[in-house]
Amino acid sequence: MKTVPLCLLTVIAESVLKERLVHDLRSVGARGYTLTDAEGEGSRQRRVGEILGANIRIESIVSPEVADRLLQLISNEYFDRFAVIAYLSTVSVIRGEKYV
Amino acid sequence: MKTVPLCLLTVIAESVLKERLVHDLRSVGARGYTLTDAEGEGSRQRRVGEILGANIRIESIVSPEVADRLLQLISNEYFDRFAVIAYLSTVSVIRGEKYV
Amino acid sequence: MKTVPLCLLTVIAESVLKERLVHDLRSVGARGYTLTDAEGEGSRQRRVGEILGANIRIESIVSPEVADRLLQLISNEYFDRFAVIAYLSTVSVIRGEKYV
Amino acid sequence: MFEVLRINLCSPLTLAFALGIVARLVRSELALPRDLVTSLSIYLLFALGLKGGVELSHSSLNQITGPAMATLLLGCVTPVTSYLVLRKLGRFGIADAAGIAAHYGSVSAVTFIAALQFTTTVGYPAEGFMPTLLTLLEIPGIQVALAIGLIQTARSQGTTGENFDASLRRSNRELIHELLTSRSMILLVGGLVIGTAVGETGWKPVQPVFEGMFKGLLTLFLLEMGLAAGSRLGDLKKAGFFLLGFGILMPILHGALGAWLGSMTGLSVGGCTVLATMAASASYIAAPPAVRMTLPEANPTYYLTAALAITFPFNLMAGIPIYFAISKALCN
Amino acid sequence: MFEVLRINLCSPLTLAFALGIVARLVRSELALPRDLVTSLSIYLLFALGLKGGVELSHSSLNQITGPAMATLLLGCVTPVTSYLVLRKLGRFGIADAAGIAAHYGSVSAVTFIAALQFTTTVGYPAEGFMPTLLTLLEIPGIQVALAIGLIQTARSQGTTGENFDASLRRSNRELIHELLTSRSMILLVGGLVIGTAVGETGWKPVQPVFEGMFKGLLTLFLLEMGLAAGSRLGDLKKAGFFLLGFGILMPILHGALGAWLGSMTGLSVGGCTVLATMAASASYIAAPPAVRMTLPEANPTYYLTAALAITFPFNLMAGIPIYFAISKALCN
Amino acid sequence: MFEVLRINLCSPLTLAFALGIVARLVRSELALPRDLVTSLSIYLLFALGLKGGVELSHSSLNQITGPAMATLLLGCVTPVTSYLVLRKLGRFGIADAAGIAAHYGSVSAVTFIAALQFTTTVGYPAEGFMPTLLTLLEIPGIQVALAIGLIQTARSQGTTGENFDASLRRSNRELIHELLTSRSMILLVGGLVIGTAVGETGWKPVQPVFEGMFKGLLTLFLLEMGLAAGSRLGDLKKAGFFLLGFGILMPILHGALGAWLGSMTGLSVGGCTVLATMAASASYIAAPPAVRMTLPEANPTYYLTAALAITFPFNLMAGIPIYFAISKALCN
Ligand SMILES: Nc1ncnc2c1ncn2[C@@H]1O[C@H](COP(=O)(O)O)[C@@H](O)[C@H]1O
Ligand SMILES: Nc1ncnc2c1ncn2[C@@H]1O[C@H](COP(=O)(O)O)[C@@H](O)[C@H]1O
Ligand SMILES: Nc1ncnc2c1ncn2[C@@H]1O[C@H](COP(=O)(O)O)[C@@H](O)[C@H]1O
Ligand code: NA
Ligand code: NA
Ligand code: NA
Repeated sequence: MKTVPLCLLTVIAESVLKERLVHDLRSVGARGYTLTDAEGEGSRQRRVGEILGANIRIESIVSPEVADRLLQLISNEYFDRFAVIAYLSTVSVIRGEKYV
Repeated sequence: MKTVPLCLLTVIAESVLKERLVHDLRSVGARGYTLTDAEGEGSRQRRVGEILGANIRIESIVSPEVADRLLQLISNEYFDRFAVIAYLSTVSVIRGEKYV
Repeated sequence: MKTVPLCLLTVIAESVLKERLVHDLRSVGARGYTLTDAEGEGSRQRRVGEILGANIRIESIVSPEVADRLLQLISNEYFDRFAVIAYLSTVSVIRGEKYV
Repeated sequence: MFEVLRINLCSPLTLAFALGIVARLVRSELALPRDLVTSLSIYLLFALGLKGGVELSHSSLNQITGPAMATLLLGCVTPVTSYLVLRKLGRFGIADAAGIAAHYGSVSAVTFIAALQFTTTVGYPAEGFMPTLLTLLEIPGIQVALAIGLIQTARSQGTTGENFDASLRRSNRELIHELLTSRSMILLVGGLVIGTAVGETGWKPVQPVFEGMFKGLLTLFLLEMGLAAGSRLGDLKKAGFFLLGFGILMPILHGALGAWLGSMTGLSVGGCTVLATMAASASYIAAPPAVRMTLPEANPTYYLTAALAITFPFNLMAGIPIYFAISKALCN
Repeated sequence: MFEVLRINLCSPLTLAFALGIVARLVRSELALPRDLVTSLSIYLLFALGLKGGVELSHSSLNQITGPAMATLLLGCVTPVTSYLVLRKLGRFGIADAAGIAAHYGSVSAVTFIAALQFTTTVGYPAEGFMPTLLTLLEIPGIQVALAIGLIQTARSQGTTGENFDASLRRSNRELIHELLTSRSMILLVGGLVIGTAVGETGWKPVQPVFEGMFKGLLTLFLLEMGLAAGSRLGDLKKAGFFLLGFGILMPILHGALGAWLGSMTGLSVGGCTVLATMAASASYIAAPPAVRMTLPEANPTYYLTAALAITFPFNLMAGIPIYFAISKALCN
Repeated sequence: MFEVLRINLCSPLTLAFALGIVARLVRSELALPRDLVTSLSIYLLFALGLKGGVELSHSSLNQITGPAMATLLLGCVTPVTSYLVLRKLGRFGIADAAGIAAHYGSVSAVTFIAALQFTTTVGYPAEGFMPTLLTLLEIPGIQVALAIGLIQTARSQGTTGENFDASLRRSNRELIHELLTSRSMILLVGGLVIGTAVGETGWKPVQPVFEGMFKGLLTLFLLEMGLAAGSRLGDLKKAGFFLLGFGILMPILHGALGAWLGSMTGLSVGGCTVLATMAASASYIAAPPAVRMTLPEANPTYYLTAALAITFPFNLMAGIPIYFAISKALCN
């Protein structure tokens, strides 16, 4: 089938950030997102997670521009002070107009 | 290690579709799948999900042909009437023959 | 934003292997991982999972060398005797130095 | 009557439901874990079945036959009346009308339980075999409404004939299997059978859990129902005035019909009240997934909002006392 | 006194907590499912509220006013004393000091419950309206400490003036909303209101769940608390000696203050003990996420370890009897 | 005897198990949330320990020594007999035989509980210290079987000598740690210790949860066991006739041995029955993951099907009354 390439942005973050991240996604123009519960360890040690619930994993299919804005925002607002990672990959979707 | 490229098809759908999608996967030739619980929002508004449980996220590693058949099937049967998205990416696997 | 390409290794395995796989990841040099609960079916039939809990899905962003070492280790130690699959894809991250 | 309303409104059940709504209105983060909700509903259905089974062991088949017929009749009539009203008066499309009708043709177990509690509190306990009737009413209403929906859709699209018949029959077989083996049927019927088999002696040791804890856990479940209904309140506007009226008046009509059929077949005042409540209530556990799968064109906002945010609270707060008043009038 | 300590140490509650710690020390895989933990804490808070509400219906507003004032005063004083001690004596940074102070200004519901149980066991039951005081103390302490933290941070960075004021007020509004509509507030306050409304008659049928099961389920919850505290033990070293002393001495100070204010406002020995325990306890449910969001620079290791691995077990095992002794002395 | 069988078959426990199987046979979607199942098993084990501990506080060390020795002996003998029968008569491979033997050498807590309930119902309550014996039997059997498996595998592959010894010892140390700190051990032993420490006074307030709710929650757990067993029924064919016979006859043999050892060491009829049941039962909680990790070559279909779909229902329905009859004969 005819597919279009788009960006898949994945954010893994401590779960207190859930509402804020969803809000940020919307604010920079993402049209949807999918969220799963996760746990994990990173370079920073065990965190507030224990009592507050662990990590969340947010995926959003967006245009390259939106992806860039999101990465920018996340790296400015969260990277220093919160347990957050984010990465991009390329995926092929049908109905490309749904996501931009 | 020697790896082969294959398609990773990800489907995110409202959870009532679970049995049907798994059945469809098998019917077009997928040899396996992995399923996680998820929640999310998309372009269509809040859905039946609330009481029935939220979304599911199905991943299946398949050959390009099977991927194409699946996308076709999903786009014919589900896209209009159900909350479903699907996307493809390329992954490298060992033991490529396991998946085709 | 400036991003660097790295490997995203995904391992899906029966959940008894959780501690061992996390240990293996660390031992070959992964700097972090993210874990979600999953279920699934593959080429081998229904397994010990039923009572013991189902599958886990581990993701780790690593350098190509570490990815290779991990694939090697997993294919030597687990592929024959346990329900495990593993695959690689390429992702773009910011702060590349965090992961290597 | 006012005393009766007061009793009903001032019970922990109703107030827990209200608390859930309030929590949503003030946008609280309160949420019951999904597994807790599932566990509670498994517990409630199984306990209901067990208890009903133990009491069923004291009933004679004789007593039940009449009310059982009445129940099955209600299961055929209520979806049709609902469908017609929605189509003719409400101007809903085929799928939406059939989808909503499937909900009102079936029954809400929690409303049923609330009616059982209510009749006991006001001193008119219902017959012991009521849970048996619940299992009889759960399925046919959904069936009938969905069949109407499928047939009408096919007719309107001109796809009739053998092919359609076959596909209808096939999807119907699947649906019936799904409904008969659904969680609530297995737990209710299974509980009934086990309860009948073990009788009072076998019931004793499990009574602290399946009877003692019942009202308390039901209170928690109603908190969750309140949360779910509360998050549907915003959709009331989308549902429109017609659905609001439908969600209140249709239950009263069905309730009166149920009370009348109950009194005809010899049920006590309590029994009539509970049967009326069953007829009046709308399913929001069994019906939604069945409708979603079978009639995906039907808009969930309509049927979920009507069943959960209009009819359920109405029955809980005012409906049950009304059906009680009707039943009392009819039985004297 | 020793008898009292023994009673306290040999209760299933304390021992379940100890079992949790031991399980972590021997690196057991034992873990309570997260949903079970959430469910237990929902149950405990709601039951606490309901029970308190039922008893509140016997109290007069008159009796409550004094203790309520005392409680609010504690909510303003304890975060300030904590902050000052941490800054001046402990040489902590602004964010860390304010973050820890927010925990000690608020209150731990489980410690509160343990104190209620304790006073009943030793024959000095507290007043029925104590859960009302709990809801009064939960929020202001967090508020005050976070405000101090934000203001001091701004001052130290030279960002004062209108802009800062506006942003402080905005984030404060959000925070207050979040705290007022938090799970524990809704359940506690909701339970209180429902309990008061339904009174003894409405309480009866749900009593087996909300009273009968209380201590048993609390035991399970303390097992989980022990597991959580146990996995924090390794962080004690990182927290340092100062925090260890702070986590034991500050509660005694706050406890004495609470007992004194309680006795001034006419509380019984049991009531004084419980108020003292509230003042002495540190929150580990409401405070952590609020601090994490508002002062992300504060190191969670400090505040979680202090609240959970030092002050909580101290209060549970020795603190409550101490506050009881102080209260007894003050009330005679 | 028939009366005894009837009592056993008509209990809510057995029937809930049957309901689970039926639900799977009709391909129902019924499933208990995983967290509920985990929570129930945590509850059952902890309650079992607590109750046992309280009763242990009335027992003298004297009484226990003999039965404890008998239990440890059973832990060494039953895996060996199982292994030999499977290898010599069943022609199973080393790994499969050792894997299955590990299950039959250990013990099933739910079967144990069912036996306790049964003996109480028929008027021959077992000694209070039986849960202590349960903890003694849980581990050694798994150990012995896995050691046999590892040693035999090594021998058959010619890898003996120092290297192998070291690696065997290392993996054994890990395994023992894992088993000793496993969830069930911590909860059982922890419960026993707490129960003994708090005695009757401390037990009172938590009794409604840990005793009152026991049978009801056990009923729910057996529903889940039925679901799990039901989904294994399809594997019976793959397991083959030999395993079917093994899963019924081996327990009778081990049960007789257990009853005899029990009567030799002075246990009452009830105590003998319970010890026999322990010997006869096959673990399906502790053993499967240990076997999966240590002998991954063993086919899970064999050991899970045998333990869960053959031996467990056999013991539940017919085994326990048989062991009771044997015990009664031996003790007179
Ligand atoms: N290399 C990695 N691969 C996958 N996930 C990671 C990695 N590093 C960190 N994470 C995830 O990101 C979260 C925050 O990481 P950190 O900020 O390093 O503590 C962790 O809890 C992990 O879930
Ligand atoms: N842009 C997106 N990125 C990630 N997930 C999405 C996106 N859009 C939709 N989804 C997921 O797909 C589901 C159905 O979307 P929709 O059909 O638009 O309601 C949502 O609940 C989300 O979980
Ligand atoms: N083709 C596939 N695509 C996605 N996941 C798979 C696939 N094959 C196997 N899996 C996952 O890997 C697990 C083990 O597979 P197997 O070893 O084939 O039994 C399964 O339970 C699935 O979760
Ligand atoms: Na109805
Ligand atoms: Na405090
Ligand atoms: Na055994």
